Amino acid sequence: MARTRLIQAIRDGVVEEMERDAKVVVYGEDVELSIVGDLRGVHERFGPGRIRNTPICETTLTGMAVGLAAAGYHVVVQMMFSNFLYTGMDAIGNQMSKLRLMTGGQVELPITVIATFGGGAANAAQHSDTPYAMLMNLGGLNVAVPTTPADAKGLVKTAIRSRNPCFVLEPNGRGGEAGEVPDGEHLVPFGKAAVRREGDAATVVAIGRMLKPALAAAASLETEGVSVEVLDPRTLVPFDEAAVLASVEKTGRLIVVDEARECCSAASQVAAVVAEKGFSLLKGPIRRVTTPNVAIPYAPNAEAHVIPGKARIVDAVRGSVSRSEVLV
Amino acid sequence: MARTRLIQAIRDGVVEEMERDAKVVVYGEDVELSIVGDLRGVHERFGPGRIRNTPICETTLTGMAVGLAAAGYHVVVQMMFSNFLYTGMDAIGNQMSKLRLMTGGQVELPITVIATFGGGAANAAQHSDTPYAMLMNLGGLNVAVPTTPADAKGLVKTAIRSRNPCFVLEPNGRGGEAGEVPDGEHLVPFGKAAVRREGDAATVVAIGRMLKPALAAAASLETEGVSVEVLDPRTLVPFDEAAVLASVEKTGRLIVVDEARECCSAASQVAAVVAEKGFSLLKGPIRRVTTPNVAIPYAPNAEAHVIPGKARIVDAVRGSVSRSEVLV
Amino acid sequence: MTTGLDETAPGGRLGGGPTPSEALRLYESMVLIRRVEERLRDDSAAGKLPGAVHLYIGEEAIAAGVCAHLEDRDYATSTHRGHGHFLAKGGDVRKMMAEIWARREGICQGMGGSMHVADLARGILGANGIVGAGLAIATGAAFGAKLDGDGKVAVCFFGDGASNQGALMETLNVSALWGLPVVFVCEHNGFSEFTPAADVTAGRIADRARAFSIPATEIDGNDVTEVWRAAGEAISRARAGGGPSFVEARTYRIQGHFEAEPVVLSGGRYRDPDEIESWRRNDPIARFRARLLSSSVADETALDGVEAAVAERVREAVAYAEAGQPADPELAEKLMFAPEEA
Amino acid sequence: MTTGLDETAPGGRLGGGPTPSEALRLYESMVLIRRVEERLRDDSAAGKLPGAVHLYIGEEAIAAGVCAHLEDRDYATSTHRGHGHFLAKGGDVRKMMAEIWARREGICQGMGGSMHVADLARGILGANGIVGAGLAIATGAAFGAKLDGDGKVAVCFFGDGASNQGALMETLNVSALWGLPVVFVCEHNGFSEFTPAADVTAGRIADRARAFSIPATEIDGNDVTEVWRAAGEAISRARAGGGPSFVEARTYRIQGHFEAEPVVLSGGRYRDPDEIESWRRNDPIARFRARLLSSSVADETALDGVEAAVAERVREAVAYAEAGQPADPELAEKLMFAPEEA
Ligand SMILES: Cc1ncc(C[n+]2csc(CCOP(=O)(O)OP(=O)(O)O)c2C)c(N)n1
Ligand SMILES: Cc1ncc(C[n+]2csc(CCOP(=O)(O)OP(=O)(O)O)c2C)c(N)n1
Ligand SMILES: [Mg+2]
Ligand SMILES: [Mg+2]
Repeated sequence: MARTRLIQAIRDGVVEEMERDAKVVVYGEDVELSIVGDLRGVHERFGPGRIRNTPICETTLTGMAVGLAAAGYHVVVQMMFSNFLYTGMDAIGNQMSKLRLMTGGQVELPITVIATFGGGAANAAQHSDTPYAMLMNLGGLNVAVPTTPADAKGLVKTAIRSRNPCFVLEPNGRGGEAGEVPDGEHLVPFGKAAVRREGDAATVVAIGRMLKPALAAAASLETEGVSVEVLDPRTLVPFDEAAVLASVEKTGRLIVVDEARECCSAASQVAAVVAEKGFSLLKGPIRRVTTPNVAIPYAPNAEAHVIPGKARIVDAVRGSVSRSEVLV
Repeated sequence: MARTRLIQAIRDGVVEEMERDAKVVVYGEDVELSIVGDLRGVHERFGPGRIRNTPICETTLTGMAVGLAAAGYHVVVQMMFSNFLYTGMDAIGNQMSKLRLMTGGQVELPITVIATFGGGAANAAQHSDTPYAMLMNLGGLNVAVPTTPADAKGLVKTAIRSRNPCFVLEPNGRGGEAGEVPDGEHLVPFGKAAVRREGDAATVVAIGRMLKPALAAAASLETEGVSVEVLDPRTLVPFDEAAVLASVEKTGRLIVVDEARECCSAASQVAAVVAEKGFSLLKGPIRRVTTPNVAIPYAPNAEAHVIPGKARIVDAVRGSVSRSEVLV
Repeated sequence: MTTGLDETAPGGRLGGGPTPSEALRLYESMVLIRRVEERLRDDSAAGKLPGAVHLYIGEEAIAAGVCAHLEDRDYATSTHRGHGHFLAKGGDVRKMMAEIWARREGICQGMGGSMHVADLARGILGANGIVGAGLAIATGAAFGAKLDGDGKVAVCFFGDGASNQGALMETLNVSALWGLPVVFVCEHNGFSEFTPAADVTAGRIADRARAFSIPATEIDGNDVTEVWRAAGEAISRARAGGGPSFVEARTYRIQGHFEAEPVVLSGGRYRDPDEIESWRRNDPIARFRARLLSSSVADETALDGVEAAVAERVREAVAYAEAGQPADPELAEKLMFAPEEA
Repeated sequence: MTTGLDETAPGGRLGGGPTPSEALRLYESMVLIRRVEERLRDDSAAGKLPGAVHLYIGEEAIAAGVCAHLEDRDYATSTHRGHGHFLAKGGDVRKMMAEIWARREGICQGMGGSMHVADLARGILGANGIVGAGLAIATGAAFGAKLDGDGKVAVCFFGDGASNQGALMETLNVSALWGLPVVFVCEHNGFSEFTPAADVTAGRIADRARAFSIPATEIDGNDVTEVWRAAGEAISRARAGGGPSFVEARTYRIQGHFEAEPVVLSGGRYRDPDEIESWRRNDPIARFRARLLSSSVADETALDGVEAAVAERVREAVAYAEAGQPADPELAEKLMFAPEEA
């Protein structure tokens, strides 16, 4: 075990996979000096044959990944902020997520796209989006949202070994948080949620950057005698429905916390799945705690107002458990 | 009243608004001869100052709309197939939906984007997407999905008079369907669902191209003694939550039919809203009938298999109403 | 608009061009594409094909002349008008036909159709329904080829309309910077759908490449030997590590944008029938046939033999497609993700 | 890389250039940008500003020289490095400062911040956090100007890095085809973030415009009179219906990419301190001051007077910002949609 920051854990995962497999190639804007930090030192170690700076041209970055992957490489594309996925959206929406089906399964696209997402740093609307819905709705993309350094390393390694396109989204701000990472080979499978805290009065599914306030909310609710189970899905595609349903079976109550905008959010998806497959387990309404349908404002007070925090999560859980067990 | 095809109704709406307001300007690829048909004759009528063909460059088409709107025009952009929205996604995701907030409300962006969506015509994966989720999740965009010629005309006129960006998505195939359109000025407000059929045993919310099979399903269920209420939301943003909740209050059962892929679909959003705000009204699970999380295949039999049709809707309603009223 | 082509070059010169056997293969390649597409044209009109088809009739010299220099290991990206590239690059005509017929036996198991025919084993990275998408895909494949370092190349076919997508400039830049073995082949057929090139394409397309100091040449795309020569030079340069090249080949689309055009246009007109006629007279296959005969590279019997053999292959391909099974309706759900290693 | 600039041009020639009063306004404009940004630099380092700031120090001659020709009704689009464009185009310094301080009194009510300062009433369509986004926005505004037919123009400021976005080629094409009154001003400061231009920018940027037959000129962006002259010519051409122009102005970013750079880089280096030093000696404000003095357009007293007045405005702007109210935390939900007419 070593204490490592999340972005360093990603770097470590990438480096290990580059060492394991000479076909792993990395590119992106400013990856050599690694402005984000998640590839720091990779260029010194592997040189321009394995990692290189590109011009600013996201359309081509995502499109080129498809061709390079079809040519037998595992491509790691660093896209910096998730908002730049819009700029590179053509190949994501029309190629990466579809080409395997369109070719009748002839092609494999082992592509790992890394990008940071979310607000909280006064980066304003064009550098703060949480773009799950767009990716999850495409059908052919895995989406991982690590919340701890250990998971970050394990998920990025799983992504790079995958034969399919995977998005590894780094929660903005959490990149700087440290945690223990197991020594030696450490892989985290896709589609397996982690129970971050056990409880029996309500299930809180907390995605990405929302894990921290959710755990804080759970801790504070504990002092009120409300025992909250906190689940971290770790990957949104594939999604561990069984884990959520099992927890709701125990608690009867579901709160989904998602930094994405409310409309068509991952929270909406989780709620819909449970309203369909776990309806009889529910003792009351499913609550979503999300960002309202707004662009993220610059002013820190306004930003804090729209992005879910501990207080709103506490309120939602309280509202949920205070309802009568009997439905009207 | 005159019988008109849906795409002609859109054309009529555009023409009326262009006549009403000299600031309405139209552009897009092949809009002069109108390959889609929804602008047929507009070029002959108004000439190159009001409508013009552009090069193939979707990034610029959506981006230019922002500048032209900021310069005081109401821009109608024809984007042909919805899949090309991915190609033009940068300005949709980073500008259109955000610029008003970012400028503190200084800017107004009266932009109407028209595109066809959906499958059913063996157009294969890159010409068959149903892209609601991506648009709905951005927060600053209205999304209209007319299902009848009358609504098509009324909604496109409302869109063109709006001071905000609006997407008017034409259901692929339904463009050819005819229906009565009221004579004279005909506007359809945003955010008002239409009850297409009344019933009391289950509520079916059917979006866009799904209205037709939903109505067919309802007709056939009627013969089994199951009375289905069919709601057409008409706009997804804003969404008429009250209408859906009112219907579910009556029926206690909800089935949402959406041609979009399941994950983060509009169906998921509707389900989540009702699982939150209408939970106590529900007598059983909310069911979604959607396209699975796949790219749309070319072969008509495979396409028909993945896109919801009457049979799957009938099954879902039957499953819904056959459940015991008492929750386990 | 001037095309920059030398239309007065003597018709018969094969000197320095393809050898006689290469020339016959070029002829065969063009004729195969033509006969396949004539059949698709008829079957589309007869309502036998489920989806739209975009035909390459009149442009065959480009695919044939370029792909003559390619091996299976080389990559090619194609367009919505992709049958010609698929066939010229060595794709199986039966499997392509079965694909367009939406058969299980199709090269993409019926999942892709006309607009997505691909044969990865032959480096055919696919026809593509997104105009301009092939540019970045080819550039990515060329990057792979460069990293492999074994002389492979990637060719990107794209239209004059596609040349207005910013992706062109982006990929010219990247391939120039990284010295990638990619050849950009612009098939300038004068139209994007119903829009004449002059309305939507400023300047000379090849100049866009020259702005990056990429060697660029403008050629008569209906002269297969000229294509063969220009492509050969560009591809050799790429193989030898000389980086990207640009070839703008002037040609003309004889058919409509797609076979539903007359219906879709419903009387609207965007080009002069005389223009079509004049390009018919400039048919690349007829021109090449005449040249083969006049230069005595082949006689009528030999060429008729090629024609007959091709006709038989096409007949067989259609029979194969007709006799095929419908696509597996449940395949999509199985195919979206490649199975992960345990 | 050669810049194509004539660095040896005599320093003092104002002949044919700005009149003395215009020259003083240019000086004032540059000094205002500089002093504002020095203050932002210090306040950012002191942790007083909530978000990132990207400073324009050393590049002021471009914004000043170009915007001197613009009226409020003309449009300008800007970049993430947008304070200079905002101020030069006539934006209110107090409201900009308040915006960066996230105040309710900010020009965008605190919703946008440094990267999104905009003043629609003055045609400032906004700083923009998406590299290259301004290209299409400016082109759209220019289309509006053309339709209005009253001689308005749009100016698009963008960086050398942005010039690699395909949007550049797309907008060059559209503006050439439609003869739009847009002036593309490429601020070539040698870097995209930490990446030297030579690593990511093939050929000469201005050649990209020349491929569309758009008049293009490469100038010394640290010489405000040269900028003034080139921009004046381009803008007059646009006003007169002569269509788009391209100006590539060579300059240098003295500060880091953004003020957090030293932290983010954590020891990594991408440029030589000597290089920065040499460009400091090429400071556009110092150069222009010297020229004003040597040509007797202004004396020390006059220029010091300008400096003092600017310093006072900046002090006042900071005081205004400091004294401002925090942004309305609930504003976002109210602002997303413009209210519809009844
Ligand atoms: C991104 C995108 N935009 C628009 C279209 C619609 N479309 C299909 S083909 C075509 C014209 C293409 O012209 P060109 O590149 O010259 O190829 P050609 O058809 O002439 O061979 C257009 C606009 C598309 N398929 N993809
Ligand atoms: C679409 C997009 N890609 C990447 C970025 C990250 N980014 C911000 S500034 C910058 C460099 C821009 O370089 P240039 O255009 O030369 O402007 P300069 O900073 O030198 O003024 C990059 C890559 C971005 N903001 N937007
Ligand atoms: Mg063409
Ligand atoms: Mg720069």
